[in-house]
Amino acid sequence: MKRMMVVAFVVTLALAFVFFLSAAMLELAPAAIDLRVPVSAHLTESGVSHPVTAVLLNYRGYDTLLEIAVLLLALVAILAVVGEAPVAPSRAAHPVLQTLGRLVTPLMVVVAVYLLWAGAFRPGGAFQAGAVLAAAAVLLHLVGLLAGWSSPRLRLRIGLAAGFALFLAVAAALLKQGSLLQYPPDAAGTLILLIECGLTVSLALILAGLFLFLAREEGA
Amino acid sequence: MNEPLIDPLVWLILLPLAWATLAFVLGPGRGGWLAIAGLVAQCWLAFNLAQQVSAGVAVVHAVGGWGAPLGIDLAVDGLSAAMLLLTQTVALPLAIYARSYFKASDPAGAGFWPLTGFLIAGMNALFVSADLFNLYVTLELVGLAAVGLVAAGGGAQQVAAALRYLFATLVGSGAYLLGVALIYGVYGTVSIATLLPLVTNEVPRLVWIASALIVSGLILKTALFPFHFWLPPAHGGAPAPVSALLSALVVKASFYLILRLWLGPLQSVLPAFGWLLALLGAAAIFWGSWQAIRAVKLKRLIAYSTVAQLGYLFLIFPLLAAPAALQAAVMQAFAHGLAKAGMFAAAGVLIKATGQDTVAGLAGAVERLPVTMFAFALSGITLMGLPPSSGFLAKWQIIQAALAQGHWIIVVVVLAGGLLAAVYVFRVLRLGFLSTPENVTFTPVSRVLEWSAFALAAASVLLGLRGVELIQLLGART
Amino acid sequence: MTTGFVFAITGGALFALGAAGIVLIGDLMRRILAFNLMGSGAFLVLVGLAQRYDVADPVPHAMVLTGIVVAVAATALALALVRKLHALTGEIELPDDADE
Amino acid sequence: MTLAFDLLLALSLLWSGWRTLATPRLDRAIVMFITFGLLMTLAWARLSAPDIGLAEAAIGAGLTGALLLDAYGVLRRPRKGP
Repeated sequence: MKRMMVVAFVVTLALAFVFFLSAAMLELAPAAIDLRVPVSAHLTESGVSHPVTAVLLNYRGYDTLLEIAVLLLALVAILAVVGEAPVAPSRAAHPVLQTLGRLVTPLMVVVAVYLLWAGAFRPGGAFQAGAVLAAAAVLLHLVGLLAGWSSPRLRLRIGLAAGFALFLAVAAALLKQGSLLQYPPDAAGTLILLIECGLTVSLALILAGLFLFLAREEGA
Repeated sequence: MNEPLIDPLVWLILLPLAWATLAFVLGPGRGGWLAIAGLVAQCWLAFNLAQQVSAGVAVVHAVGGWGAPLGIDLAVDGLSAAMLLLTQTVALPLAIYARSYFKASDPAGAGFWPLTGFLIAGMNALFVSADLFNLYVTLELVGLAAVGLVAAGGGAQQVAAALRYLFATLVGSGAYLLGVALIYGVYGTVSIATLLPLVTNEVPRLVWIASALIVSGLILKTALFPFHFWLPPAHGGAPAPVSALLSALVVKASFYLILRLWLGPLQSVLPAFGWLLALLGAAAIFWGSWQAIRAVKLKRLIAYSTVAQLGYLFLIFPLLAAPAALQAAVMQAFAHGLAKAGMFAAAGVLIKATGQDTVAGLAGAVERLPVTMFAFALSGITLMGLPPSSGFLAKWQIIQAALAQGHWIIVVVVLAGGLLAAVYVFRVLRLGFLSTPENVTFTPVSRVLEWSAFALAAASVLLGLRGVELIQLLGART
Repeated sequence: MTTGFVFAITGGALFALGAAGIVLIGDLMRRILAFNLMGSGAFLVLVGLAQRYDVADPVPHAMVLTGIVVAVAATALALALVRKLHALTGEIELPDDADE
Repeated sequence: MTLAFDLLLALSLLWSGWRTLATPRLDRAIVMFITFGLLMTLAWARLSAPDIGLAEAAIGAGLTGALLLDAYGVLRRPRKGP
């Protein structure tokens, strides 16, 4: 009975919220500020020609820096939570699936490299590329060609942290230009590509790690 | 204007990020000295920054050189300088404490240094950010790091507490994010400085909804009654250095953000919620104190005391017309931050020594661990608000502001809260003075632990004598 | 009604659905799903409302990309905690919180 | 015409979101959630946000879906031993 009342209360609240929110949205006047104007006005100085990449890695690159910190931090937290545990024996899948995995993986690597390169002037970039690489690793794990990871050794830890460390170092070095992450316009394209390459490797390792560090035997 | 390469504002964010990453690369449980060295430098930076702000220098840093609204601005005024100062000065003794608290192979300490580094970087970034969406990212940085610290290496109770905390913090930042999305929709910007002239007295209804979402998200993260449900298990169940960090600093971060928006871009909207927040604050004082009086476990008692002490922070909202109210809020944040860090640190010593986390198990503690019990008592003095402690100064200023505006009801709440705090503090101290039962043995505990707890507790009392500097810093709002 | 409005309103509804789910459902896996619905709802509002006159705005696009990465980080951490809780207690609901 | 498509997509999003929470079996709920992610990709395409669409497909539906299914596989098994 009490439970029913709680459910009814929450549902009513949610419906009322949606109603008022929608009504308030529909009566809205145009926004006072249109950021599309400065975004395209400074595009030539940003080092890339795709506006979203310009916002992501140049205008609001600081958000992205902190966001990579969040990702790395989540991985550290997961490692601290699961602790030491034996690695699950990788379950060998059907040979056909394994062959398929062997064939698809190089293709996914090619797609990732393309996405990374394309990010400068059209949709794509480090995140998508890293995610595709991570998906390849997950696929290899699922068909039994890649074992789950146990607690990371030094080399893997360096790989996981390298992209973020590189980004941080570039951000700090650019203080010389006058402020954090202030790219000199003529070198911006190169620096952004450098950061994106580092991020792709580390993002792939971190995203794959979110999966592979968890994919081990429970209990013990 | 600062020489950009040594701008303290930027390095307060970069430095903890750097030592957190290095500590992760070094491996589980390593990096303690690195963190302490980093925090020493950060303390110096924070003092340096506070001096600049006191001298009336406007400290703004346009990340990427673009400037708002295209880029993200970082800005420091007296309020944020004070919060930065509090964070670094509480974190440094706690880092020294934690280094001897966690044994080399302790699974609870495995991720402590990198997680703490990210936590402090997130808080520092939050205190200086002048961009609503960037603030969302810093909120997530702080929230996830705090959850990781609660869960690390723990048993079922701790993991359950961490999950409860995680959902609370995610719902909180989700509501905040939706609020920011609505603000962006209405004004086309998320920069605080750009929003300031745009949000006038006549705002669209959507801004009201956005403000309500932002404030509810943030009070959920600050654990204001009745959204405090996640705090006692998380703060009471975590290892002592983590409890201290969370209770002293993390909950203040989201409170700071409410205050920042209240005094800044949402100043024409938020004051409508003033008495509601004060009412919840008063309820928090009574409910938290009552639960602390009844608590069986020592760290539960201290965690419920945090619920109560956070209530004072919200009493100031209807009074913000007077400058004393802002001073009271910051003084209370300092008083509670130092005192609660000292108290949880002392509790960690007592638990290590007695091998149990119950209030009843403290019998004889005064005889065996006089320094630690003295630290506990000093923290207690600040929480009760006795002179000359900083807690007294904070409560005195709330009372002054309330009387000046004729709100005597707030005075009653403050005085009653002080009495209730005395009940739960003396409950612990009285047991400590009993003689040790025959069958109980005390394990010897490192001096570093005892004295770092003492330093924090003593600082909370002594700050009361140097409150003027802090008030001057706040007065320097530009 | 423009595409932007349609999806902004849908986003508001998804946010409410997810929030209600987190409050009402005890099963931790469902709560994680509900949290993701809530996040997707907020992202739709962010992009949809900014584009209510159907002109693409790259700034919220970049913000949502940031948000998606943060959401997957939070989801992975939540799943790790649920799996740890299950390994320790065999439960996938939160036990009552007791002070003993 | 496009409005009709948008409305249909919006309703599908809400329906799949609702089924994700309400369907009794967890494995179906996760599959429903992945469907939701793919529908979100369509919505991003309609909002002329191909970058988000790519990220949503790879991270939102793909990686999150894999994480959820993997967790389901573990949680379904009863715990071994005390």
